[in-house]
Amino acid sequence: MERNKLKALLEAIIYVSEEPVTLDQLAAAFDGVGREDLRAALNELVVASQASDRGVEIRQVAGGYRMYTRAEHHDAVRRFVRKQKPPLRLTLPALETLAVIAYKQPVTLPEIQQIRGVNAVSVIKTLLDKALIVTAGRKPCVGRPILYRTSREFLLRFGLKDLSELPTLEEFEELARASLGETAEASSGGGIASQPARADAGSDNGN
Amino acid sequence: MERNKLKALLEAIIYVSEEPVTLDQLAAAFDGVGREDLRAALNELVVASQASDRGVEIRQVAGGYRMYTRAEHHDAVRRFVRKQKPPLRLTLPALETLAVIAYKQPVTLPEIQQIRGVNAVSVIKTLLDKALIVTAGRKPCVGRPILYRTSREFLLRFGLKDLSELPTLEEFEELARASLGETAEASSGGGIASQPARADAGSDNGN
Amino acid sequence: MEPPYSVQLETYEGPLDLLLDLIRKQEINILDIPIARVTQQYLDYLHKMEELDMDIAADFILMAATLIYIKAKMLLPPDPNAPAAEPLDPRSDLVQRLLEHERFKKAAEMLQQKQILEAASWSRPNPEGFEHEEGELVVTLWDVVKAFQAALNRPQLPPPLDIPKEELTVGQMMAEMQEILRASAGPVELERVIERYSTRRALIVAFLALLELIRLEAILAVQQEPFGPILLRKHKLFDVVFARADKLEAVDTQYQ
Repeated sequence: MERNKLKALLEAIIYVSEEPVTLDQLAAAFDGVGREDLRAALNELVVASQASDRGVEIRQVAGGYRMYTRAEHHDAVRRFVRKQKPPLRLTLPALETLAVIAYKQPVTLPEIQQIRGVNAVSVIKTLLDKALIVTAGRKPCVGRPILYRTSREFLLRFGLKDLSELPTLEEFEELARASLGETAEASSGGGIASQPARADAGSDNGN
Repeated sequence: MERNKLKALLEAIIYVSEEPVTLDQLAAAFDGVGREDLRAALNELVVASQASDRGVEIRQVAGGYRMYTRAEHHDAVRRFVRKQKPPLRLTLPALETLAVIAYKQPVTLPEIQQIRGVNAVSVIKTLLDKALIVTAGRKPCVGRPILYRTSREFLLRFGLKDLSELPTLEEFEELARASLGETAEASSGGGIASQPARADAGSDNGN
Repeated sequence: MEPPYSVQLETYEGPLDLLLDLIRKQEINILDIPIARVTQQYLDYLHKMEELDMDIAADFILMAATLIYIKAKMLLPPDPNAPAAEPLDPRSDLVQRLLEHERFKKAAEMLQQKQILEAASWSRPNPEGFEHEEGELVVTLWDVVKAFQAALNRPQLPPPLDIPKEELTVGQMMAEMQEILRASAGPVELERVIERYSTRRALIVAFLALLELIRLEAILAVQQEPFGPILLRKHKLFDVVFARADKLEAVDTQYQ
C-alpha cells in the first residue's frame, strides 16, 4: 500500500477508535502490510501531529495509539467539550499507595502496608472502586493473599504508554537522598535523576 | 495571536465539539481575533486536511466546521472496528446475576431469582450468549432445574487462574468495612484470606 | 508548659511520615540518625496527641517500640557470639524503610503531575457512531464482587409468584405490593418491584396498582436525589387500607 494512503487510513482508524489502537490490531487488519511499515507510518503520524499548527496529536498510551488535544490548550478547548470527563480526585495517601502498587506489582496488601507503615485497606478499596488497580490472582504463600496490580485505566488516566515509561525507583532514590540532606553520594550520580522529577519536587504542600 | 497557534487551537476545538462549530461561537471564544483572521485560519485548516496522507478532514457543514473521516475510508474503518473485541460490557442486572452465579455455582435459575428477588431469565440468556456462563447438568430435585456455572471465558475475562482466586466474602467485607470508615484493625493484613479458598468453588465441575 | 489546647499538631498519615518529617525539618543525615534524639522527639509527639485526646493508631505505637528497641541496641556492645560477618547497624532496617518511603512519596508526586497533564487533554472516541450498545458498563472483577455483596444485602423479596401474572387484577396486584413491602424491613426500590413483571399487561396492572396505593396513602414514592432510585415505603394509611378487603375489591369494580 502506498505510504500516504496507509497514513490516512491509520489516522482515520485512530480517530474513530474508542480504545488506544495497538500495533497488533493494525497488523491483523492490514494483511499485506509489514509491521515495520506500520510502525514507520505510525511514527510519521506521531511526528506530523506535533507540528505547531496542529491541535490534535497522536500519542502512544496504554500500549496503543490514540488522539488527544494538547494539555496546553485546555483552557481554550474546555468550553467546547460537551462531556467532561469526571475528574480523578486522589488523596496523597491514595497516590502513594498507587505508586507502591505501580512499582511493586503484583503486590499483596500486607506487603503494601509494610512499605507504607500504615493500614491501607480503605485506600485499596478506593483504588479498586476507581478501577485504577485490579486483582491479579493470589500469592502462593501462607494465607494466599490477593495480589494487586495497576490496570489499563491507570495507564490511560496517567497518560502512560506502558509501565516501563515510569522513571525507575533508583532515580527517585537519588532524589530522595538529596532531599534528605545526604548530599555526599547524591552529587556523584544524581545527574540523570534530578532532571525529570525536579520540576515537581516541592509541590508536596499543594494539596 | 500567532497564526499557527490559532490553527492548532481551532483544530482542537473542532475535534472536541460534538456539533459543527460556527464562526460566531469561535469569534466569541477568541476575543482579540478578527473574523477575517478566523475565517482565513479555518480555510487553511480545511485545505491542509485534504492532503493525501490525512485521514480526518475538516469540512464546512450546516453553517459550521466539523471533522469527518473520508467516505472512501469508511469500509476499511468499519472493518477494523468490527474486528475488535470490545471490552466486556454488562448491564447492572447482568453483572449482579453473573456475580451470584460466580459465588454460588453450580446454581439453578430459581435459586438465582431467590437471591436477586427478580426474574433473571433474559439476563441468563445474555450471559450464555456472551459465553460467560455455561450449563452444568441438572439439579437432582423436583423439576430437575438446569444448573449454571461460570465458564473458561469468565476466568479469562477476569484474569483468574481458577475460581479459588475469586476474593472471598470475608476479604470483601474487610474492604467494605474500611469504606465505612471503620478502620479495621487488620494489623498488617491479618484479616486477609482467613479462609484460603472457597472450598465449594467449582468442586464438582473441575474447571 | 503550653496549655494543652493551644498546641498545634500536624497530622501524619503514619509513623514513617512523622519520622521523615522530623528528620527532614532538622536536616539530619538519614544515614546517621541520632536515634536517641529522634526517639525522644517522636515520643513527645505521641504525648501531645494524647494530651489532645487524639486516638493514636497502633502503627504509631509499634514504631515507638521499634525506635526504643534500636536505641537500646545501640547502647549495648556488639554481641561477641554473633557471626562476625554482620556487624550490622541497628538502624539500617529503619533507614531502608524511610528511604523507600521517601522514594514512593516522590513517585506519587510524579504520578500526580502526569495525571494533571492527562486530565487537561481530551480524546473524543467514536465521534461518528461506529458504536456499541448503550447503557452497558465495562466491568472488572471488583465489580463482580461488589455486585454479589449488593445482591446479598438487598432485602429479600418473596420469590415471584408462579401463577401467570396476566391473571392478576389491580386489586390482587395491590395485595401483592403489600406483601412485598411487608416482607422488607425498609423501603423497596421501585425498579425491584417492576422487574418482577415481564408482560406488558402485568406491568400496566402493576402501575395502576401503585397509583391506587399512592392515592389511598397506603404507600409513598420518594426519590432522595435527582436521578436517584425511586423508593417505595409504607405510608400512614398502609395498615388501614390493607385491613379492608372490600376496599381492594372496590378498586377492581372500577376497572372492570
